[in-house]
Order: sequence, then structure tokens, then C-alpha cells
Amino acid sequence: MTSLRYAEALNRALREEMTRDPMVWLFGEDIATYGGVFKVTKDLLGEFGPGRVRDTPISEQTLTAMAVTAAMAGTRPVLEIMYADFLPLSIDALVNQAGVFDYIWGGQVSIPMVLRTQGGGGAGAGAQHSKSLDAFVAHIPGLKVVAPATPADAYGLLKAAIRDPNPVIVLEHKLLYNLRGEVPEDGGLIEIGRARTAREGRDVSIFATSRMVHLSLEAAEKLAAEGIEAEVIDLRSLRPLDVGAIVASVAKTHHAVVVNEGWRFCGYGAELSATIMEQAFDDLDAPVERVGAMDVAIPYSEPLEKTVLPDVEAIMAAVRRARR
Amino acid sequence: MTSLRYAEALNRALREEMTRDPMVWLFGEDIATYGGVFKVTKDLLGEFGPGRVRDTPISEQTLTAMAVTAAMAGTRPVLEIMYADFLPLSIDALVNQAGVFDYIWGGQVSIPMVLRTQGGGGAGAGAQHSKSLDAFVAHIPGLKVVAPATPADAYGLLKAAIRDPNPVIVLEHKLLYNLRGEVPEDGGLIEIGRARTAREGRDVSIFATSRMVHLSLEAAEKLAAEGIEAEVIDLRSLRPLDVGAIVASVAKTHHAVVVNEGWRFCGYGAELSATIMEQAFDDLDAPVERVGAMDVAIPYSEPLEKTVLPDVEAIMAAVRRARR
Amino acid sequence: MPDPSLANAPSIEEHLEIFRKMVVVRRLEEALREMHRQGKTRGPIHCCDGQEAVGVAATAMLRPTDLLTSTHRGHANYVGKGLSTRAIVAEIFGRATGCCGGRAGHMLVADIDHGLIGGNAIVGAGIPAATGMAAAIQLKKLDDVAMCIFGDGAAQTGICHEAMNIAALWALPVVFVLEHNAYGLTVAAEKQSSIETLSVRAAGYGMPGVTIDGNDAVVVYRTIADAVARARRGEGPSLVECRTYRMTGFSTSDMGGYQSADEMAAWADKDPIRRTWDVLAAEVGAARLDALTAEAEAEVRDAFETALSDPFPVFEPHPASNPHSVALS
Amino acid sequence: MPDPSLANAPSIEEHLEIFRKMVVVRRLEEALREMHRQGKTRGPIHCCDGQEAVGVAATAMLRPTDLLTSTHRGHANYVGKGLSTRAIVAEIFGRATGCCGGRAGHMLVADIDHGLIGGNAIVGAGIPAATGMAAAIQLKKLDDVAMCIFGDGAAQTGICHEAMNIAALWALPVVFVLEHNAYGLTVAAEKQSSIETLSVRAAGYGMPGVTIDGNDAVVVYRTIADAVARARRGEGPSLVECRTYRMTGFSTSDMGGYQSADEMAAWADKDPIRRTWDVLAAEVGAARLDALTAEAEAEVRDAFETALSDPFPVFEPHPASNPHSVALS
Ligand SMILES: Cc1ncc(C[n+]2csc(CCOP(=O)(O)OP(=O)(O)O)c2C)c(N)n1
Ligand SMILES: Cc1ncc(C[n+]2csc(CCOP(=O)(O)OP(=O)(O)O)c2C)c(N)n1
Ligand SMILES: [Mg+2]
Ligand SMILES: [Mg+2]
Repeated sequence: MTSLRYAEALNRALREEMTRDPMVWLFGEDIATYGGVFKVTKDLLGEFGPGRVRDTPISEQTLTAMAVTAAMAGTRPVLEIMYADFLPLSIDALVNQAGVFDYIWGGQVSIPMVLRTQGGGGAGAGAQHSKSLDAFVAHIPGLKVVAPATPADAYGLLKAAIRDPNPVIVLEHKLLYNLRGEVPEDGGLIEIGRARTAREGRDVSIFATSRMVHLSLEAAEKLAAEGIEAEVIDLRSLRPLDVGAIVASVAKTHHAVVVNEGWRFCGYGAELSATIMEQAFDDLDAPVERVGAMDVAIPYSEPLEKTVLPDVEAIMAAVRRARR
Repeated sequence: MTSLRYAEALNRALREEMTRDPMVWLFGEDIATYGGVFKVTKDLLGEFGPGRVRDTPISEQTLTAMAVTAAMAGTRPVLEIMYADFLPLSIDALVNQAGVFDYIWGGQVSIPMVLRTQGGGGAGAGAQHSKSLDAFVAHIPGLKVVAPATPADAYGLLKAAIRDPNPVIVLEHKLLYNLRGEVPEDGGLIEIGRARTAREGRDVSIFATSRMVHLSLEAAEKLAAEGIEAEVIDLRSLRPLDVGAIVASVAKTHHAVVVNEGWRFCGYGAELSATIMEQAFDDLDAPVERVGAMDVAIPYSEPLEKTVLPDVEAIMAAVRRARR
Repeated sequence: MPDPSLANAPSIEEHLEIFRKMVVVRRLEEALREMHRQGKTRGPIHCCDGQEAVGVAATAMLRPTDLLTSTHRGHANYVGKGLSTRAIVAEIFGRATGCCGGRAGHMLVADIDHGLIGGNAIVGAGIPAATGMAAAIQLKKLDDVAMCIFGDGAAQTGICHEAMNIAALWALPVVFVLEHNAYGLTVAAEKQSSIETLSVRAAGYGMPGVTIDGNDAVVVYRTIADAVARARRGEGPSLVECRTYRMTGFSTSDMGGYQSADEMAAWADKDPIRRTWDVLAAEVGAARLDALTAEAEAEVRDAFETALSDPFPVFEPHPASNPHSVALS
Repeated sequence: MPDPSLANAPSIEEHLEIFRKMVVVRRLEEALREMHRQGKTRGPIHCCDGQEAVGVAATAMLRPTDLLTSTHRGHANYVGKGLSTRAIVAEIFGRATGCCGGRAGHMLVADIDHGLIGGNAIVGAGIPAATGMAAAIQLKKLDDVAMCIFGDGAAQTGICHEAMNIAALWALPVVFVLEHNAYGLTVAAEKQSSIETLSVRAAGYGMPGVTIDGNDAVVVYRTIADAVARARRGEGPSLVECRTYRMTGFSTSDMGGYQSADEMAAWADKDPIRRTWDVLAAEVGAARLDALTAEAEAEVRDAFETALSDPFPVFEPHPASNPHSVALS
């Protein structure tokens, strides 16, 4: 175990996988010479050379399409899309290409590509650089989508993503890059599709993703002072979803809150809420509560941004409503 | 009242709005000389001239972005995107532009644009021409999204969409263009945000969109023979959603089924299901049942396509499960 | 761009094979249109009658390991790249024996063994697709090439610009074959392209670009062979614009009314199969060509006969998709 | 492209105003960097020090009704188009008095009264945006123009290609101003563009294209004035590539290490403000310029003083958004 920042854990995962498999290569805007605007690809150009670590033009749509076919043609590309806000430019290549051909061509090709990006608000980056568009990618069949909340998960899930034969989207969070945590020395792969219990509790289950896991843990600590013991489940994998872990937790607590930083309406939280209701209806003593961003473009000014984004208070309020 | 095909009703709505307001103009691929591949814009080039009815290059991303700013700059553009499968190319302009600036610029601009497209399967058009990507557009704040199921609604909602000061997405369905129905002579605007009770019933509520309304009505007729009286609500407006109508129906029937042709996981049906559970939990005697496409790229071959897409049998089975 | 020197000309055997494949494509499409008239096809079918020289001659010098991306109008590419006619026909009729088990259908045909991955019905998508494959080829240090054949309509898409810029920047082994058939669906080239000669745009990427007679199979072969050789040498991409014409409309659902009779007549005179026949007849005699024609016709006839009696597939859940959701729907 | 004839030269008064505005921009950015060092800014801030001549001179001949789209690096455009410095600064500090009430922030500044709609942080988005506005201008039969100022990085995006094609095809009144500052974030032009001189691409759309010294305010003014006049006459779009350089990195979060010291020194010598000073001092004397400089400095100082004591906004639900969902969250 070493203590690493989340960005460093990702960097180590890339380095190890590139060392292990010469077909792994990286491309994206500002990732080579500069090492990435969040420094996740730091030093890799020097270590692996310009053939395997490539700066690119600003051409997200084509870069994503290229990742799909470079993967089909036998390499393992890892593409960095600088902000999740630019995922819309990738969606055609994901929904009309990446998610299609494995099945439609009867298994003739596999598409072991990884698309890493980072989303989320709270940094004053404005309406076009603060969104969590998880729902867009989680809707696409044939893809896997993961969202690590800790350095260990960032490391283990990115490694698993690179080795996966399917397209995997890795959703990072700009406010987590500096988070420190223990990371196993080597190995430490994490199976995609498995949730993690971040805190045990008997009174209510909070199902959270990415940075919302930390806010939920904070909410849980405060609620404990009120005598409410919340279980916090870090979903980690958005697609496929660990339905078993969800059902087991609700069977214990009978109350559920889902927390995703994206917009509520038609967002990822809607899927969680619907799934819980479908799978655990008889165990539920109250409706599932849904916490997410308000359905409006994310404003710049700090007090506005704070109002629009989900926070610890919103989670606590939802837990209290769920326990009514 | 006249009897018109759905495509003709849309055509008439366009003609009337163009006559009424010289700032309404149309653009899109193959819409001028040819009158649209589904003939929705038939004859309009001749009637309104090449300045207001324009064929375009194949450039969906730019066309959508242009619609946004042409609307900001004081015109009322109606853009046709030939297949809903190409909506991914429009999403950046929708989520990072159209849905942003009215709010972010403090109301300095309004964006009265309309984007018409058609989706849906059942025509053997393959994985890239058969999808219902309702969830992608319904997730975007600042937009409205409608999905007419009848000629009268096609007419009334398109007219309302053109007059709306906000960006409105009109989701048509390729298998509905030939559907005939009564359409009012003039006027006949339909308020965006209001559902329509397509069939009354006391035992279960089926909430459906677009072509699924007709399949749901068929299912309801068959279920009536089994003694189950289903209420069928045509949601018509996907965003904003008529929560009042939903709650009222569930309060009556205590059982709910949602039917949307898109993929189930993280699809529009998830939002419906979650909303019903949140808003009508105490009225529900059973979990909301969700009917949608299987989560896989839509295959070409008829027996495969039939298996993957929701059909009357799937709706009937869901109703029976909901009534268990 | 290449001086079309004799060095690049197809051999007589290659030339005859080009001829035979063009006839296979023509007969295949005639049969498809006939089936369509009888109401026996499903979904739109896009024919390339009149354009066979591009799809067949441009792929004639490729290896099976060279990778090709095609379009919604890909019959000539499928046949050119060596797919079995029966597997193509079975796919178009949604049979389990189709090259994709009936899942792909007419527009998305693929066959990895022949390096065709694959047809694509998102206009322009084949361009970045081939560019990505070329990046893989470069990384693997192979001397294969990737080729995309795409239309004049596709040339106006943003991904065409982005992909050509990256291909040139990285000197990727890709050949851009622009099949200019004067229309994108029903929209005439002058209504969708700001300039007439699209190969001019190659200069915007610092790569060679040329416009050629796409209905002359030999000119197509020679020009493309040069571009392929250049790519194999690691010298980067080229753009070859082939001028041609769709003789039978954009698809089986074309309701007509936008092409002039004069224009259609003028292009009918330039039929690439007739022109190839004339050239080859002088070299090998008509009898040899008649025999090849008969062979091609028999191949198509057999393909339809077997394919049409082949079984339909049965749906099987796909493990890569979300398992929970599939299980529940 | 335009012969930069004297007919298009700015008047002395215009030239002095260009100078004054360039100084406003420079002081504004210096103050922003100072605030950043003190930890008083929020989010990344992109400065255009060294590029002021482009943003200010290219917009100097525009009417308030002419529409401008800008980028994430838009200070010179905001000031050039006539926005109040105070409203800009208040917006950058998220105050209710900002020109967008603090909702937009540094990258998305807009002011409809001055025809700036607006800044945009999706690279390239301003290009189709201006093209769409030009379509509206054409439909309304006005003789206004739309202008987009965008970077060398943005020129590689697909929408740049699509928009230029449509603008030329429809002869739209739009002026494409490519502000080539040698980098897209940290990526040098030669790593992201397959050719050096991007105006070459104008030929691919059949429109005029020229590359000029973007640090010479008079050359910028004259060349753009010609393109604007052409657009007003209904003759369609033009592309003007202005060569310039960012003197202080891509944003306040730039960690450096990718620009060479030599390159930076060479460009420091070409500072457009110093060059404009030299030209104008010969004409009007240094005293007049000192006075203008002092005026500009006072304007910026006042703007910061008032803006920083202005109130923050309070969130109000937005009716255009989904009401149910907002109500519940
Ligand atoms: C992104 C996208 N937009 C629109 C279409 C609809 N469409 C199918 S074929 C076609 C025309 C394509 O023109 P071109 O590239 O010249 O190919 P051709 O059909 O002439 O072979 C169009 C617009 C599509 N399939 N994909
Ligand atoms: C679509 C998109 N991709 C990437 C980014 C991240 N980004 C912000 S500025 C920038 C560089 C832009 O380069 P250029 O157009 O030359 O403008 P400059 O910053 O040099 O003024 C990048 C890549 C973005 N904002 N939008
Ligand atoms: Mg064409
Ligand atoms: Mg730049």
C-alpha cells in the first residue's frame, strides 16, 4: 500500500498497463508534452515515447471514433476527453459505433477501448465545464461505465477498464484529483460491476456515485448525531449496475436515497430509483428519494452554483424525507 | 375537421405557421426540392421560396448550432434531422448551447427554435436508423420535448412548438407518418406539457409515448377481454411532464405500467417510473412496470428486431405483472 | 499526385476480375430491385449501379489484411473486397447465414476475414473509422493500409475535416476515396458543397489530392494503387476524388423527380461496365467476357436461391449489454 | 483578398480608441492575474495579453447591431464590442451587477445591446453560432454582419468545416477571424494542424482567405474592414487569419514548461500595444497617449473597485426548465 493522490493513482494504472501491454496507447488533448491538464498522464510521453502517447487536435468526435476502430483493429487505446461536458461530441461514436458492432457483427470484432473523462461542478468553471452527464453514457448498450470515488478504485477500475474487451467509460471528478488514499502496490484490479459498501448502517441506504459518495459519508456522520445510521453504498460501476448489492442493502434498511451529481430529470438517479422500486418494492417503507442537480444550466457565481448542485444538506434532507 | 395523414398534418402545421409569421423558416437535408424523405415538407419550397425552405449539406452538428443562434437572432428556424439516430450529433448544440443561454445570460436572449426528427424501429432499417433516443433530449434543462402519437397532436404540438419561445424537440415516428386521423381546420394548438387520456380504465394505468400509445391501446383492448380495464395515458410532452395527470390516474387505478420504445436502462421509462413512485407511492399497490427496448443495438433481421422492440404482448405481460 | 504510369496498371487477369466483380454487383442490385418490386425486401436498399468501377477497382489491389470502411451504398465494396456473394445476399435478407448472422442488414455488412469493417449508415462515419484503423496499423508497425470509400455528401461532414487533419498530421496509412456521384440523397452537389472540385481540399491538409474519371476502372485502379503504395511506404494519406453517377436513384424508396433526364442519359452513356467491356474485348475477345458474365450471373442466381431458403436467426441475449435490464424486459 | 488600400484605414480617432481599448484589456488582465495570485478569482481565467490587436481592431468597425461570437479568451472582444468594463469585471467576479448577473462567468460573457452573444467555452462553437446568426441576418434582409473570432485550435474542429462550407454555399454575411496564437492550450500548432498557413483552407470553400500580422492593429483593421464590407454587400464570407501570440500562457492554471524562452522573447518584442504607441506617438504625440493610458487605467481601477463591492446574486428558479423537477430537488 502506498498513499497516492487520485490523479497519481490513475497515472500509475496507466503506466503499469502500458508496461504490461505494448498495444496500450494514449491520446487526447494536451496529454503528452504537458501531461494532461489534470496531470493524469504526467511523464508518460517521456517513458513511452510519442508513438504511444499522443497530443491531438481538438476533434473529440473523430478522436472517439478513432478509439473505436483502433480498438477493433487490435490495439488498446485510452482516450482522454478533457471535460465530461464534451461527451456530447463523443456520443455519436459511442451510440452508433462503439456500442453497436460487437453485437451487430455477430462477435467478429471486440472493442477494448477506454474513454477517460472528468466531470462535475463546484470549481466555478461555468455551464460548459461543470456538468455530470453520466446519464448520456449510462444509457448506451454495449458500453460499461465506471465512476471511481477513491484513489484505490481509480487505480483498480482503470486497470480493469483497460483490460476489458468492451468499451469502458471512466468518469473521473475534477474535485477528486487531489484526494489522497491508500493504493495497493500492484494488482488491485477491481471487477467492473461491483458496488462497495463505504459505510454500514441499518436505517437507510444511500446509493451514491463519484464525489457524491464523500458528501454522503459526511451526511451520514452528521445524521448519526441525530441517531440515524445510514449505510452508504458507492456504486462504482454505473453500467452494469450491481443490483444484488442494492437489493441486499434495501432489504436491511427499508429506506433508500439515491445521489448522483447530474441533473435529476431523466438522469442517472432516475434509473437507480426505478431499479430499486422494481427490485425491492416490498422491502421499501417509503418512496426512494432522489438527490441531484437542479434542472438548469450550472451557473458560475458561487452562491448560485452552490444552490444548484447537490450538497451535504440536500442529502441529509432527503434521508429525513425517506425516513418520514 | 379533415382527415389527414400524420405527415400531412405536420405539413399543414408548417404551412400555416410559415404563412402566419415570415420569420419561420425551414432547413434540413432533402427537405426543399424533394420535400423531405418522409414528405413532411412537401411543396413548401414552391410556396415559400428558397430563402425560407433550404436544403442543406450533411452537417447535423452545425445545423443544430445554427438553429440555436438563428433563433437568438430573431428568426424561428425549424430544423429537420432526418433520423433520431443522428440526434447524438445535435446534442452538443442542445446541451451546451440551446439549453444554456436563456438562463445563463439572464434572459437577454430567447431561443424559439424547433428541431423535428423521427425515430423508432420496426421498419428493418438497422441499428443506426431505428432507435428512440428520447432519453438524451429529455435530460436537457431548458428544452421542451414532445412526441405526438396522432395527426391532431402532430398538428397542434408542432404549431405550439413553433410559437414557443424555448427550444422544442419534436419526436415523430417513422411508422406513424401514414396514420390517418381527424385534424381541426385551423387553430387546434395543443399546450405543451399536457397529457391526453387515450382510453379510460379503472384497473391499471399505462403511460405511453409516441407509437407505443397505439400498441398500448391494442393491449388494453385485448386485456379488456380478460376483464382488465386499462387506462391509457398518452404523455405527448416528455419534458415538461404532466405529473398531475399521472398522479390522478394512479390514484384511481393503483397500478402503473410505463411504455417507451427506447432502451430501458437509464431510458425515459426510468424517469416515468421514478416519478410515479415518488409522487404516488402511497397509491401504488405494486411496483411500476417498465416496458422498453432490450438493452442492445437494434438488429436488422425481422425476428430479431421483433424480439428486441417492445410489442403488444410485452405490454400485456407487464400489465399482468403490475396487477399481480 | 500520381502520374498514372503504366507501372500501376492492373494485369489482364486483375482487369478481368474487376470486370467480373462489376457484373456481380450489377446483377446483384438488379435482383434486389426486382425483389423490392415484389415486396420481398425489408428496409431501404441503396444501389450503386453506374459506380461499380470505384468500389471494385479501388479495392482490387488491397490485401485481405488491409482494412476497408464503406457506406450505406457498399455492394461494390463488399464484392470488391472479396466477400462471398451468398453471405452478402443472406445478410441483406436477414438470414442466419448472412455474414453478420442477419443482425447487420444491407447497410452494415462486415467481414473481418476480408478486412471489411465495415458498411456504415452514419454518413461520414467511415472516414474517422479508417483513420483510427490506420493509427492501429501504424502502432503495430505493419505495412497494411486502411481505406475509406465515402460520398460527396460525406465530404461535407465535420468528421471528414477532423479525420483528414489527423491522418495527415500523423502520416497515417490511409487512403481517402471520395466517390462523387453528384448527389447526397436527393440534394445535388451544388446545393451541398461550396466548391465543385472537392480534391482541392487536400491542400488544406498538406496531402496529395486528385480528381479522376471514376467510371474508368483502369484510371481508378492506377490512381488508387499509387495512393496505397504511398501509404504502405509510410508517407501518409492521399485523397482521390472519383467522379461517377448513381444510375438508379438513392435507394429503393427514391420517389424521383429531382434528377434531369438529360443528366441521366448522359451518364448512362458512361456506364463503367460497358466501357470496361469495350477495352477488354479488344484484348481478350468477347467470348471470354461472355463467359465471365455468365459466371457472375450464375453466382448471383445461386446466392439468391440459397440465401432465400436459409433460416432466420433466433435472438440470443448479448453478454456485453447490461444483463439486468435485458433479463427484465 | 483585400488590397489593404488606405480607404480602409482607421481614422485617427478610431485608431486612438483602439489604442485606449487595448490598454483597458491589458490592465484588466494584469489586475485579474494579480487577483488570481491573491486567491480572489474563481475558475480558470484565460488572458489574451499580446493578442489585443486582433480582438480590439477586428471589432472596431462593427455596429452595435452586428453580432459577434467569441471564445473562452474573449476580454479583447468584450471590450472591443463596447461592453462596460465594470459589467465585465462584475461578471467575472460573479456579481449580480455583471452583464449576465453572475451566471455566465468569465468565459460566457454576453451583452445583447452590444451585439455580443457571446463568449463560448466549447472550442469552435462560435463558428457555427455566427453562421446561424448570419442566416438570420440574411433572412431579415439586413446589412448587418456576424463575426466569429476563434483560435487555431478551433480551426481543427469539424464544425469549423461544416460552418464554412454552409456560409460560403449560402453566401452568408459572416466574417471568420482566425486568431492564430500558435497554441491550443499547451499543444503547439504544428502538433494539431496538418498545415502551417490555415487561410489556405479558404480555397476549399471558394471564399477569400488571407494571413496577416495580427499584432499590427492597422493591418487587422483594414483587412477585416474589407471582409465586413464584402459581407454587407451580400457577397459572402471571408477568412482572415491573424498571426499573434499569447504572452502569459493559456490560463491562470497554466503550469508552463511547453513554450520556449526564445519564442516568448521574440514575441514580446512584437507587443501590439507598444507598436500602436509608436505609430500613434508620431502622429499625435506622447502626451495624448499618456492621457488615454491614464484614462484606461482609471476605468479598470474603478471597475474593480465597484464590482468587488457589488452584491452576489440569489438563485431564482428558471421557468423554462422542467418545473416539477426543480420544485422537487
Ligand atoms: C449523419 C447522417 N445524416 C444523414 C443521413 C441520411 N442519409 C443517408 S445517405 C445520405 C446521402 C449521402 O450522400 P453521399 O455521402 O454523397 O453518399 P451517396 O448516397 O451519394 O453514396 C443521407 C443524407 C445519414 N445516414 N447519416
Ligand atoms: C470542445 C472542446 N474541447 C476542448 C476544450 C478544452 N480547451 C479549452 S481552450 C482549448 C484550446 C483552444 O485553442 P485555440 O482555439 O487555439 O484557442 P486559444 O486558447 O489559443 O485562444 C482547449 C483544448 C474545450 N473547451 N472545448
Ligand atoms: Mg453522393
Ligand atoms: Mg490558439
